Amino acid sequence: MTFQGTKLAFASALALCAGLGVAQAQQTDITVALQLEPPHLDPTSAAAGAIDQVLYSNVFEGLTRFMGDGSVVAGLAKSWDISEDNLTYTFHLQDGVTFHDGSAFTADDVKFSLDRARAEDSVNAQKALFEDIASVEVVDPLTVTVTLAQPNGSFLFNLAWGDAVIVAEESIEGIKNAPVGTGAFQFANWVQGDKVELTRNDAYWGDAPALTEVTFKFISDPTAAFAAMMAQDIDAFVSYPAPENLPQFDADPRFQVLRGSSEGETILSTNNALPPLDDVKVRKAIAHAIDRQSIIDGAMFGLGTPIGTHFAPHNPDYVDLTANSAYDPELSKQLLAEAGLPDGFTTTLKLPPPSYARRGGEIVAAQLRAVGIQTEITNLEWAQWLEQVFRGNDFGLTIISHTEPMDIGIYARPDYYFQYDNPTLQELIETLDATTDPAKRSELLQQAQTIISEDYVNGYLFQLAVPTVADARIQGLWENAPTQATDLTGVSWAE
Amino acid sequence: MLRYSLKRLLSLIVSLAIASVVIFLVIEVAPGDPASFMLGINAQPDTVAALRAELGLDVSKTQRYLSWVGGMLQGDFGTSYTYRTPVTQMIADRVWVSLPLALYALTLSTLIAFPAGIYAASRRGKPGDITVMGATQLGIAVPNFWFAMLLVLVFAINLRWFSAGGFPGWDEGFFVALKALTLPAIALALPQSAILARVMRSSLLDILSEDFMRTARAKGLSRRQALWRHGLRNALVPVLTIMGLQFSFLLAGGIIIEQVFFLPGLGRLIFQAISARDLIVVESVVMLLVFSVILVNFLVDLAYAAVDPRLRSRT
Amino acid sequence: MTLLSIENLSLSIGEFPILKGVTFSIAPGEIVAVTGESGSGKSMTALATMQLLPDSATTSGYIMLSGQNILDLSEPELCAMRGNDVGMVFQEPMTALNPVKTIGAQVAETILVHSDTPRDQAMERAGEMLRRVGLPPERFPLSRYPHELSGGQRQRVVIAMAIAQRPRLLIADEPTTALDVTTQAQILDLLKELVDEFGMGLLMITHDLAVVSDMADRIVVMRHGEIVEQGETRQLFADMKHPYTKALFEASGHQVTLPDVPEAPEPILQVENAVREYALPRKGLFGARQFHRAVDGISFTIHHGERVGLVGESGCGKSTLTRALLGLEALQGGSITAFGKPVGPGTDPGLRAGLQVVFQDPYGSFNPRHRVDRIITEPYHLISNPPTGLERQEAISEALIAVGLKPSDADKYIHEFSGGQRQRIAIARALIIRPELIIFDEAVSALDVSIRAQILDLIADLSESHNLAYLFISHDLSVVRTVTDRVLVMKSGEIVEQGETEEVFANPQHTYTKTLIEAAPVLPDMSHLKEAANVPA
Amino acid sequence: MIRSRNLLLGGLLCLIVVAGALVSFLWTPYDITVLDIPNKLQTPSLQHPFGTDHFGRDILSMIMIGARTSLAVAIVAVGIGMGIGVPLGLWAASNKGGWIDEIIMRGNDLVFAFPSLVIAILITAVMGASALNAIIAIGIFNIPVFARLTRSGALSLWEREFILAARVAGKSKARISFEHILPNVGNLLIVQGTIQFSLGILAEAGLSYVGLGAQPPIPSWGRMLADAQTMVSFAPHLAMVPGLAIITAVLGLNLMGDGLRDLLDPRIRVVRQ
Repeated sequence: MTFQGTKLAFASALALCAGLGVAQAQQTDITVALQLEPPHLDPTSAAAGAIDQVLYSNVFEGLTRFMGDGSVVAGLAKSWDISEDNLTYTFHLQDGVTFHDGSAFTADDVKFSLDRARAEDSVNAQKALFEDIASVEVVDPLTVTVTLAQPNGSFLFNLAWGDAVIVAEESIEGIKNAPVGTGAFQFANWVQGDKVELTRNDAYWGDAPALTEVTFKFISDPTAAFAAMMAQDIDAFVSYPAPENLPQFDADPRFQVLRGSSEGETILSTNNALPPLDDVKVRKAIAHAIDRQSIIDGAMFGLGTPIGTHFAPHNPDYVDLTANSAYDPELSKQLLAEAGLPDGFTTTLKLPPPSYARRGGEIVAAQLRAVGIQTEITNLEWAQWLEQVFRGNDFGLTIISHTEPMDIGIYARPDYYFQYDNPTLQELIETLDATTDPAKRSELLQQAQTIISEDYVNGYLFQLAVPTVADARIQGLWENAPTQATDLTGVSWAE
Repeated sequence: MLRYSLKRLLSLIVSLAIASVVIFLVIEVAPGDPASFMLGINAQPDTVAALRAELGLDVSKTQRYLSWVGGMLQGDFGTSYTYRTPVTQMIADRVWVSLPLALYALTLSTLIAFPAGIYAASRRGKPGDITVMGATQLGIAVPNFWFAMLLVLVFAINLRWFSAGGFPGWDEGFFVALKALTLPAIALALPQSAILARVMRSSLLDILSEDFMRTARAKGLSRRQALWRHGLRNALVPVLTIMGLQFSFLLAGGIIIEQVFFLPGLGRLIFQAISARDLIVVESVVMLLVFSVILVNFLVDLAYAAVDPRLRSRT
Repeated sequence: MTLLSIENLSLSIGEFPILKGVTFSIAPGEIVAVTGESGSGKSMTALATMQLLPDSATTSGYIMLSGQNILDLSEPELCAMRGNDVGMVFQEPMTALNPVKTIGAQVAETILVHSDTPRDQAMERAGEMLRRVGLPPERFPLSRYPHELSGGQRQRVVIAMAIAQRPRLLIADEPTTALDVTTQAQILDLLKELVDEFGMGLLMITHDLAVVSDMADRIVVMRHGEIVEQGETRQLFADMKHPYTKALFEASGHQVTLPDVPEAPEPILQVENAVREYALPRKGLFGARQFHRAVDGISFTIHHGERVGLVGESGCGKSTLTRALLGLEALQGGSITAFGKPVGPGTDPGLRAGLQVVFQDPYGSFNPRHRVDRIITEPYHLISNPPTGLERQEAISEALIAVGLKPSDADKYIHEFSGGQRQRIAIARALIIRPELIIFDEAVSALDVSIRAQILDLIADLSESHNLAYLFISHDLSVVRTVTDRVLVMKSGEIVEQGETEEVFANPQHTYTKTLIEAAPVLPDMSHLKEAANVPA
Repeated sequence: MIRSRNLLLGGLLCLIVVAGALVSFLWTPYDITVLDIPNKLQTPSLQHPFGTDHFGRDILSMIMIGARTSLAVAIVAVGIGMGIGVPLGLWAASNKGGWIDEIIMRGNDLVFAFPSLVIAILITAVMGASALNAIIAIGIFNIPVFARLTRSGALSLWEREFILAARVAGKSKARISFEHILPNVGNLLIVQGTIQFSLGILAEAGLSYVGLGAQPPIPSWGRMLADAQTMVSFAPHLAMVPGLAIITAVLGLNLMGDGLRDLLDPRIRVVRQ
């Protein structure tokens, strides 16, 4: 046994003793670390996933909600009726729900929240979710009807998003710093730059959570994350930032590592309007030049599932199309030659901050270089990336993980930053949006996946994994991340 | 003295005014829009426009500059675009980490540097001097973030004497908070103390060759007495200058160290604010840092006067 | 009974021998002057007596103080001796005091180091000592800082520090060299009084024979670390045995022979009512700006071939006047006309070609990175068509030969020359464009007496061979007296007296001139001395 | 003795770094543009004396090419500082007390008052992260250093009589500044130059460490450290090697600066005479 091993074993023994000490009084507090701090605490007016990471389901709830497996279930709406024409939804609300400030939750709050989100001057980052709503009517305090302008097969799914949570008009003013929701935990304190503290909401309408006190700590630096975890300053780290450290946690009995899947399709986004990338042969050449497995190994230390299209592999409708873009540099060179570029070409590769992009970018660049495609790498901050790549379309290639669930619809938007304009697909997505029959939807989704895969719109790399490192005694944490959330309502310490 | 102070004060104000313009211009040309950043990739243009209006970003730059400066004059730095809290309060919170850290590091560095510098100067050219000087050369050459990494590796991960970072807040008790600042302070202090020790030594050596040191010895003071009674105070002026510079550096330069130890200080605030294009926070924090540098220089000048009577009578 | 007896003292620093077998002694109440030129080892002798030598110094021989060999003492014993048994006064009063401590504290420190006197009593005694040296606490509170005092006053503080413990021996290392003549006279008087009063022995180090001639009981003459001659002052002056002593004496009072002034000369430099002011920092915030008139309505004329002296003490405005004459600074009033054209910063520098300057510092006057040929041809910049090629070479050689150097020196760097040679190069630089007027700004003040004598001879020779006029600016009256025809006496920016040199010196009219002449130390008249010495013999 | 020892040791360390950088133009043990992911994170061995990084690249080769980046950034940044700062300092000194002097010195103070790292971050925020922008950011902060140093050195020279002599010879202030002042502050500048050079290397490392310096695939010591950061607990050599490389270069330059100062400082030379 090595010295290091001895020391660790000794430390775990200590930890064990400590654990015995508190065993009498069941531990009910938890410190969860997250990589990013929310900019403010209003999930309905910013895109920052960090806000949902802290508040979704813990503090704020919507009419419907996601579960850990990705399914959508009832939330504040206990049940609902959908009209024949799929245009009118009547929601029956949970009775006896109060906001943390003591005010009652009623249909008025639902109307206020939805109207606010879709209003002219709304600053809701996902305003498109509410696009189809024609009107929201309060029937009685516990009933509300929502009328759609056109059928929307994913309306209930849309309402489960963090951007669609119910807020109260009385407390909207201070929501950014003192959020008031209906959830199982209520906001207690926020030390900016450090942590957010929540306490149990004893008046919670649903099942009381096991935890009484929750602290979210924000640790952006991976080294610090590792050190804090190892020193057990924190009990869990959701979406642990450095996959390279996971084997060390695996080997340490004090910890458990959950390797969940996220909704994040990590893709080599390609500017389909920029020559020579507008040539499908060139894009196909790029696709074949890339060795997904070595990207997953090199950038993510093995963590991640290869994908061949823009769809989450854990979704039942997923089609495995990785074979379309199998690693084949010779074919790649041949395709380039066919496209009239036997000597390759030069393009830009603009990388946002996450390590999957920065590291993956270096590997992609090396792999593309091997077939003659030169890339100029530029590392960008998010704000610059949004400005240059996303809004400015000033890029050749970029690497980004699209974390929004079920977002294949973006391929039907010709103005979307990868500028893919295919009327066939656009029509297909339109049909899909209006379809509510699950079987039909599944078929359409599979068709869409195949179309974009065979058009090589982007280079499809891997589904982003969400590793969660936690104290071995913690149970009930979400393994997967169907949405960005750290739902602690079902979390508890084992005996 | 009064005139001197007033003149310094005037140049301080002019500097600040120019600095505010420079800061505003530099930051405003930075590409990237705070509203788009906040709303992410699915946001629609009208939503972004609505947010811009809400944030007050839709008025002219001159107007924004004037309201920023006007607010600052009344102690109001405005409201953060992303955090939506008063910048004044955000800064106040962060200052309580950065300022103690800077002071802690400066104290450590002084505690190391003064004895080392004095020791080396009093043993000029002897093995003790050479050893100390060699050590300071090494100290200067070590990048503080690398040193910080090693400290974390050894003291937090392996030995677990300190937590790897974070800041529990002063509410948790003075020593708890101080302990959390210890590794960062050491990482910051090491290169600073090496520089300070060298300045101390060379300043002392300069003084030691002054005529009045010989006078002191002729009075019957021993080397040591002459050094302590006559040398130190005179050697202090260049040392004070460096300490002033170092303090400013520590206040702002802790950025990387604050990153490594995830301390919620000014440095991290500015990093976050820049990446979120929270322009008003960036502008205000940079302004504050510039102000602190200018203020520290002003105070150092006053401290000179306390040390050196020749400057006191300068009108 | 001797107080201090130095026997066969040898000293070297590193490998360089500094002192070789120095032997002399001092009795209580006796004043012994050690004199010699730079490098003679006189200051090292003083420092050796204090044992304040560089670490690399090694000594042999004996320094017996009241029968105890100082060289055998341990460092703590030496500390107990310094300041208590032996006090020391240094050359530079401006830097010899700690700028950040009050004068009272610095004087009291001597007392505190050597006795258990309570602080307040020590301060009281410090006050007494300062009163004794002429700084009564009523006018000069103990809380003053050194920078608030003049040079002479600071030197008094240094003396008070040195004598606070009433040491048996006082060492004064060039105590008046940095001071003006009038101040020098006062300090010398003070030292003499103190020796009488306390019965101390005084070891006085000086390069100026005149200073010690009427003060020292005995004189020790040193050269290259060795004593060449020593003896009772009158005896020594009356009967100098060693040629070096004789040379030194001669050089100290060196007289040059000036050619006659040409008759009916035309003026080449005219200064009329020149005024030069400097703004002082404002006193109050809104107070009117105060001005210091460094040059206050000065008028004089220099004619072709005329040798004019300008004397005055430091701060009288000499340097400011020089800069104005050279056209480097503008006047606030009056005019300067050279060769019929106005002089000022805005005027064509070519007009200045006829007017050159030689500065004081032989070490600071040259760019150390340039060769001699480049240095001395710099004034060619003033003229539109300077000689080139061979012609230029010849001009350089000519100038170098004229000042007594070799043409081959043109290729050397300045650090290869001694101080005297450098001053010759400075003159060569002034001469190269054949000016009619040269300003010598304290041009011999930094030189040893023997070198000074040579340069003065050179100046006299050049004035004849090149038909030069010059303005000789100096604080040293004896030098001005010998190299000038006419003299201007300057005080506080004004010319208080001017006239034929001999006339002014022999029969000064202004009280300031009288004070200056009285204060200036003079060498004893050789013939008188010989008589006096021979009488008892 | 001590002097030559500093210079010798410093020179030797610098030589190692410079040699590494120069050799890398012709030859490196491995091609670092080729990733060898199956062989990642190898500990030092005969094949890879410093091991391999997280992409399986040879660390020795990375360090050699990284030296190029460090040296290039630092040299150019110091060049900018000298090229602008020295003339400014000369100009200010030749107008001592005048409004030009005042403006230049206040401008210097102002630049000094800005926290350098923050400005570097801002510059890269405005213009994007790249080696060039790192150079500009570091260079800007070298300007006041050289301006001040030049001015203070020049001011004392302006008091010297040989400058007076040159003025009497009718030379303009600008001409005197370049003919007489500049060569005589040269020693000061050389010494300060080596110090700033070493600070430039540290600054480049710091900027690259936070991702604002040289961009991949150009290797940089600072970025190697940043990349190594999360792996330091199981592959410490990844952090040790670039860290030691930085220390070697900075230490070498500082020692050389010290040695040069002792060698060139006129005060010491006077003492030796």
